[in-house]
Amino acid sequence: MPMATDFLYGLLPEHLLLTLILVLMVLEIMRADQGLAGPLFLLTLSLGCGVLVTQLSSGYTLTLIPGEIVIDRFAVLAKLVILGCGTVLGFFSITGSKCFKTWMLLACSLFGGMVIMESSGFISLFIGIEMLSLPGFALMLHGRGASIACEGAFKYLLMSSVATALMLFGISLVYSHTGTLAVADFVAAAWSGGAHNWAAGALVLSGFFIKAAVFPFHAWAPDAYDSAKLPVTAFLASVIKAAVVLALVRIVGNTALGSDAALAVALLSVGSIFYGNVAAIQQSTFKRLLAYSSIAHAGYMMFALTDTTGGRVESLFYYVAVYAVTSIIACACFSLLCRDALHQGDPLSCLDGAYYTHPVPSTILAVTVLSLAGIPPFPGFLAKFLIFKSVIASGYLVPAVLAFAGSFLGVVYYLGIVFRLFKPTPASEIARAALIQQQSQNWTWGGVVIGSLALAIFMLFPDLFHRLLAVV
Amino acid sequence: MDKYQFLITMAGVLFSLGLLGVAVRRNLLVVMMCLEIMLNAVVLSFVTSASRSGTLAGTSMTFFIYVAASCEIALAMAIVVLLVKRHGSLDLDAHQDLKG
Amino acid sequence: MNKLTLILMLPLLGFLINGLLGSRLPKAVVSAIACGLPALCFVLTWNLFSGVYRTGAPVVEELFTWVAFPGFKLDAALYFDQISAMMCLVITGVGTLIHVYSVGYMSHDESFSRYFAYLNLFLFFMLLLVLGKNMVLLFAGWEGVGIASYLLIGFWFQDAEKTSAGLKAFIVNRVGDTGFVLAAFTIFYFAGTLDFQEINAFCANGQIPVYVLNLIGILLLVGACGKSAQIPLHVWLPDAMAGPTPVSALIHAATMVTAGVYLLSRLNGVFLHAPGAMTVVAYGGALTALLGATMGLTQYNLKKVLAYSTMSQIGLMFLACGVGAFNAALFHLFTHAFFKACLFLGAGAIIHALHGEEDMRNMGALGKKLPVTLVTFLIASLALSGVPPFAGFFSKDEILWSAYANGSMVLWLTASVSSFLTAFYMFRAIIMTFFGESRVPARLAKGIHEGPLSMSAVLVLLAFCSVWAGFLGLPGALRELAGVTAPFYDFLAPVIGHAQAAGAVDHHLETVFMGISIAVAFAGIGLAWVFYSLRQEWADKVKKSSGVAYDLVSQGYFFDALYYLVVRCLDWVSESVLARRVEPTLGHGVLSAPNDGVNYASRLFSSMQMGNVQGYVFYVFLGLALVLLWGVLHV
Amino acid sequence: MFDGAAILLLCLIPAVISLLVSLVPGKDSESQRMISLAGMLALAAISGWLFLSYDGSVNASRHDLNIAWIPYMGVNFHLGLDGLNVYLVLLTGLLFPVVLICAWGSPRSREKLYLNLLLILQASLFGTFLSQNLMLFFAFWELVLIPMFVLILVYGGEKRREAANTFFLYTLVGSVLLLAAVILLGVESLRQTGSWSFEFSTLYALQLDYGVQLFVFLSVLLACAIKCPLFPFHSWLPLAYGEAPASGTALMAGALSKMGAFGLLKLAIPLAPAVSSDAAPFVILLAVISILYGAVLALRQEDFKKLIAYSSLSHMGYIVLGVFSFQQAAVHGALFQMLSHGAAVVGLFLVLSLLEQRVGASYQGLTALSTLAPRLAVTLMLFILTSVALPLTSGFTSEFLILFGGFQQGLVAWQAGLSPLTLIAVLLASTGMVLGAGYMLRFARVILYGKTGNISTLDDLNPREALAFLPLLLLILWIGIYPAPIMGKVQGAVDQLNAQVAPSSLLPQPKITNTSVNGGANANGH
Repeated sequence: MPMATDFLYGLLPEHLLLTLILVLMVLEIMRADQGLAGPLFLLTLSLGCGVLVTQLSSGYTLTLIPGEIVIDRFAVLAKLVILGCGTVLGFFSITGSKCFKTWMLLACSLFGGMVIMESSGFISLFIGIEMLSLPGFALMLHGRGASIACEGAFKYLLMSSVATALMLFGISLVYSHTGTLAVADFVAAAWSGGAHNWAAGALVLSGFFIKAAVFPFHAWAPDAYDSAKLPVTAFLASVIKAAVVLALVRIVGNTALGSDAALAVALLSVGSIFYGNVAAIQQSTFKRLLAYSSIAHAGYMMFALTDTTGGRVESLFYYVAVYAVTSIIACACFSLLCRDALHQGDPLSCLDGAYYTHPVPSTILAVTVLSLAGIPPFPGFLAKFLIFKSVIASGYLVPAVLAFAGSFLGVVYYLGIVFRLFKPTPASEIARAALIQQQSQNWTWGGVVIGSLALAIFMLFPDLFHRLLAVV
Repeated sequence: MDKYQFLITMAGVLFSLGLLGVAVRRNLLVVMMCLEIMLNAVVLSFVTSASRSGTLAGTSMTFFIYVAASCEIALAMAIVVLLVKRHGSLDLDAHQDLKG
Repeated sequence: MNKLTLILMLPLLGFLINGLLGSRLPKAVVSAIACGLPALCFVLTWNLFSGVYRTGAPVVEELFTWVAFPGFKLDAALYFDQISAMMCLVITGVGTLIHVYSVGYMSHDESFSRYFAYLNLFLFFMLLLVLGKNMVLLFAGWEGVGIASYLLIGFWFQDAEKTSAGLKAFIVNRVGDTGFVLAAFTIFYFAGTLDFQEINAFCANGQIPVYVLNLIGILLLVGACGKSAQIPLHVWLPDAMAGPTPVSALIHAATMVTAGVYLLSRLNGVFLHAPGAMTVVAYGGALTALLGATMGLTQYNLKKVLAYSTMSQIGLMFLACGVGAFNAALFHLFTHAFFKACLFLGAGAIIHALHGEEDMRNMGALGKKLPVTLVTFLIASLALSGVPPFAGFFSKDEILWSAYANGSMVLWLTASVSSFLTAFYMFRAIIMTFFGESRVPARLAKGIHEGPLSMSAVLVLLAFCSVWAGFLGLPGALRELAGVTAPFYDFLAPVIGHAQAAGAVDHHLETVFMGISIAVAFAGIGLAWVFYSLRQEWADKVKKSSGVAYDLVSQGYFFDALYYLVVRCLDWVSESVLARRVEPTLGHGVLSAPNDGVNYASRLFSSMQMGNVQGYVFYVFLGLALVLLWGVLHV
Repeated sequence: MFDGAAILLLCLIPAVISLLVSLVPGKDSESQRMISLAGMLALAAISGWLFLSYDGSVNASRHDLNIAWIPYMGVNFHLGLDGLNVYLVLLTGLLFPVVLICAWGSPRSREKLYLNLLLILQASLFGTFLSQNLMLFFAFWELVLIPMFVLILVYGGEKRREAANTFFLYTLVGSVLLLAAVILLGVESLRQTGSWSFEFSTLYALQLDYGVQLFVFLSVLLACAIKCPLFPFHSWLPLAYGEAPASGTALMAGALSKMGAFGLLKLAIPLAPAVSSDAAPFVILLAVISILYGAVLALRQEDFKKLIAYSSLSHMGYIVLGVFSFQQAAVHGALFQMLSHGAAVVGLFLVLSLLEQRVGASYQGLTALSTLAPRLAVTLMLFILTSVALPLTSGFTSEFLILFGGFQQGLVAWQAGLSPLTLIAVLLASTGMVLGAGYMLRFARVILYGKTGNISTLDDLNPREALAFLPLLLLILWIGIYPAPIMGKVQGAVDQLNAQVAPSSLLPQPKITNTSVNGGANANGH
């Protein structure tokens, strides 16, 4: 029976976030200097990360609320990933948003993400997911007035509500059989065959597919990504995506799907990869391109569901972490390269010839997009490799080859970005672009540096998560 | 068929109706209502299953669902207001600026 | 330092010195190096030769292993037996003389040192060719002389004509070389070795089926044809006259073009067991002899006349090889080297005197102005025409005789006709050049004089050689008559299986044939005298009357046109088919077409994003329906 | 670990140097060049030392670096020197300083980027050739594309965007299947040994059934045929070679193209021996088609760069022909051809680049080089003669051995009643000798000879450039004149290769040959 101290220590990161939110509220009421918010946020998150690292290193595991909240290695590690992404994102967001509310919403969302990771029952999972996504809509709207943003937010909200409904209905179907809301029982039942269970599994999965933007459940993503500000887009692409996928992992774990279910998922993934990558080729704005590429990446991640060799969790962990960090860095570098375009829909054209004025961020951006494209030896490639080795080992050679073909198509538009970076530009253009450094960028730089370090670690130790999850 | 199955089926029908409504109705508010219908269908099936299996989990789930739903609607209404401010219309077809 | 290696290395040294820093050295030093080293070679060769002459044992020098892997080992080894000895003597001897001559001839040329560098390079490769112990080494020399001749033909590279002539020579030779290489491959497959001695020995023990030997023989013949300008690969030789005249003397008369004969006699072991190939060689040679002679008839360019005569003479040598009289072939090679070199150098002297004029229609009556040239040229021509007691007579007569004795009447007839024609066009040339009234244009007329001493001396020496050389190999009949031996044949006997037929020792018959050939020679000379000195109008009459035949001959039987056609075809394929059709199609097929397809699909896909959120929900609806349907179907 | 020190240096030096170069202030391009040149010379020295000190009798060396990367997947950072890559390491080490020196005089903005790209390229090439782990090999294989892509994109001609795009995407297509094959092999090792492994040593030992072999072979063949390139997969070549900057073209033709041939030797044959031996005649046919196709196309090329590009297509065909003859001589020849063609084609392209530096784009119309710049002309002529395969140059040694071996193999196959395809192919290939002489000497005639055209003055080869060409020429002559000791270095690898190929293809030599080979050996004794 867990003690109060366990509730204190086990959920310490959550408590920290909660206090952060309260403090921010108080500060706002006191009309304190808005500048405080960001650093405070970063401080808290880094503290939370520290706590999680200690828990991880000490191998701390505990069942807090039987059937609902359990703190196992997965939970700790996943929370670390979420908080880590949050930190990097925080660095990136500071220059953009000088307002307490933003940080509160961000903190709430992260809180929800963490709750998901430690939930072993559907009640907490459901609460977590809602807490994760609702602040998201608010973030998209915040400070934009009656702009295009509210259309994107509305579409996103509608779709994700539908997703929630589908998910809940699926859960209720299983619940009507088993009479329990424990995740483990759901998995045991849902893959056990029978039309009823199939329907339940399908409903839950499609709920997740909507939230993770898998073709054909993807349609909200481009509009939502496009209409939000760049930091928010980064938030959607990194934290939300990571949390949703990890939630799915939390549910299905390493248990193998039935072969027909797996095949269906494989087909959806291939479709997603092709759709995302092909559609992205036409895009002219960075955020839309990111959206379509995120659709494709959702496809790669879902491919892991076909895995029958039990390597799913670690490979997805690696993929999610790499993808989230990479896309944050990509957005940050983009904002560094064309800040003036921040409010004009971020056309890709503002990257033209950027290398010649800002070589370092351009190089980093080039590396990140090549990593997203899955060019060796960058972590993006290793992530794909870790997923597809188990896909092929599970006997899905043909879908894998199709997926590779699709990812080849993806290279086309990622390469387009590199093209723009090196595009020869007239001297006057370059001079104009060189002036764009009025506002200080140090925080963003910090985010880029930390993120790049993380990527370097991922690249040097691709078996990181394997090790961390393996330790008992 | 016993009442439980009937109620579950009923929930299914309600749910499908709600989804259909979300897909076809033009008016923003009506779409929101259809969304609520879907969630209510879910709640119905939860309560039914709970009373059949005699467990509390389903029942407690409904409360959380209502909380979440209300938050959602609160947000949604705010957005609807903004949308109306933007294009002065409740018709969904008016809000198609994002595409491609 | 081993002597053979030294012989090989000295010219290379000369090439390196003159090639690398010749431009900085004074001409005297350059010419000293260029002539001195070959001379030294000649001395060394003579020294070795005397050794071989006494003992009869070949000299072998292993340099190093060229290539080795399990089951295969190829040494870079030099081999100096009787044949190589003879060849080396000719190469270094005549080579040295021609170097000396060149000093005078090229004295006014600005790239003096480059010329001698190339010449020494040629000597190096030529010696490698005749000293190589195996086919690969020979091939190295074989290709090397090819490139040297390429460089020397195109020596005056500002002139597009000359460079293209060099190009032509190399390409045509390459065709032959391919044949040679394939022959070598086939030989190795069956004999498992590329060493000449082993090959000859191996073919003797008859483990190889005859048809294979014939095939090998033919392939070798192709190689020899390329190098020795035999039909149908002869087309490069006339053009090769574009090079400086001493080059024509050395490469395209005395040494390189005879490499084919060397090859055949070197591998006589193969040919003696390949009757089919032998016949082809014999008739091919006869044909070349005849056609070459006829083509010589109509030329007005002095050097080209000589070129065609070289062709036909080598044809005779091939004929001899074909009938198994390798030693006769080599003997003719030996004598031919002297008088043909003498002729070319004489021609060189004339051209030198006329500041580069080569057309005989612009000559005439030069005899008085160039007495030495006249005399030496006359001697050499007599030798070539086969007039006793000059060298050419003995060697050629031997060939004619064995053509009849071990060959057939046809061969003998062809050979005789060709030697008749030879006599005719040689004296046509002499008369047009040295006698009659002068047709020299005024701009060239003044100051026509003999070249410097270095040139005249060489002419005299060569003329002298072309007188006495013949006595080294008197025909059997005369030997018996005079009771002397033929040192040349005796020297070569151990290495050449002379397939002398039984009836071949009929000396009376041989004497008769000898008489006939002498008569033929004089007839040719006489006819030339009539046509070009006494009754010149007859010549024109004949020319007019023989319309088509004349064109055929003067156009070299349209071989050039044929090859030109082939080349044009290749170019057409390259340009109009591959470059204009295939490449763009391939390029479009794999590059543009997919690109367009992807772009189209991309537009299509992003248009699916129609902007209406209910459409999005509808997608979800569809997707869900599909998934559930899938479930219904599979579960 | 210490044994790997030299190899570790090969990877570290480029990284360190590029770091240093990046630290030097941007304007000071001279010292940036000096630094990177020093680094490249050091690399050249190391690779030369590795080459000379390598003992070929056993197909492995003490130079072996093995660091775990993804241990549980059997993916290691494993680099090692062996008979297959010892030539190519030398080539890679040799070419870069030469290229850099020849690019010295060329006016260039953004020197830093240029030097960094060269260094990255060299490092990744070393990695590709040295890697003893399939995943690592694949990673480097792809990594090579990136610096070359940027090199073309930034420094190329006016159609550089198209060229870079084509080069990158086209060569990447090959990898789509290759990656699948790589993973499939890992899966096979999991299935057979119970643990993931991508170590070549492990994969070579696997017993792959025919279907898997077929998949692996086809995917590797596709990837390599594009890299080499072979006939119909060469469409990217004229564009890329034509548009890339001179140094880029030289490296593409000299080093990158060898990756294709190397891939065939390293992956296709050892991993799919049965299929390789069955498919050999058809691959050889492809090779011969590219030999003739490239040669005939080169006959009428006015653009010098494209001419050499097509000639390179033709020469790469010889390499593949040799590799798939499975005959000692031919494989030796193919390995030599890698070096020989590498040196020769780089020389040709660099001479062209020097001309371009001197007279700009109008060098295409240049004539009478022998009059204008004799030393330059002589250098060019030597490289031309090498690619004409003149005896005493490396070109002859390699092409002779290739045709020799191919012919023997073809005859054996034909006599054994198998398909005469190989024999016919080799006979066709031998006509390449004539065509090769044709286009190369035509090229020589156009550029070297004739009367001086509109360009009347040209500065001749300066000592620095002459020094740069020297090692290439020395290599060419060494292989041409005294190849035996060099062959010794790869003997082990060649034996292993022949052992790996299924016995069906290693037909017994006819008895005659064996006996008389011994005879030959004895005869060499006296």
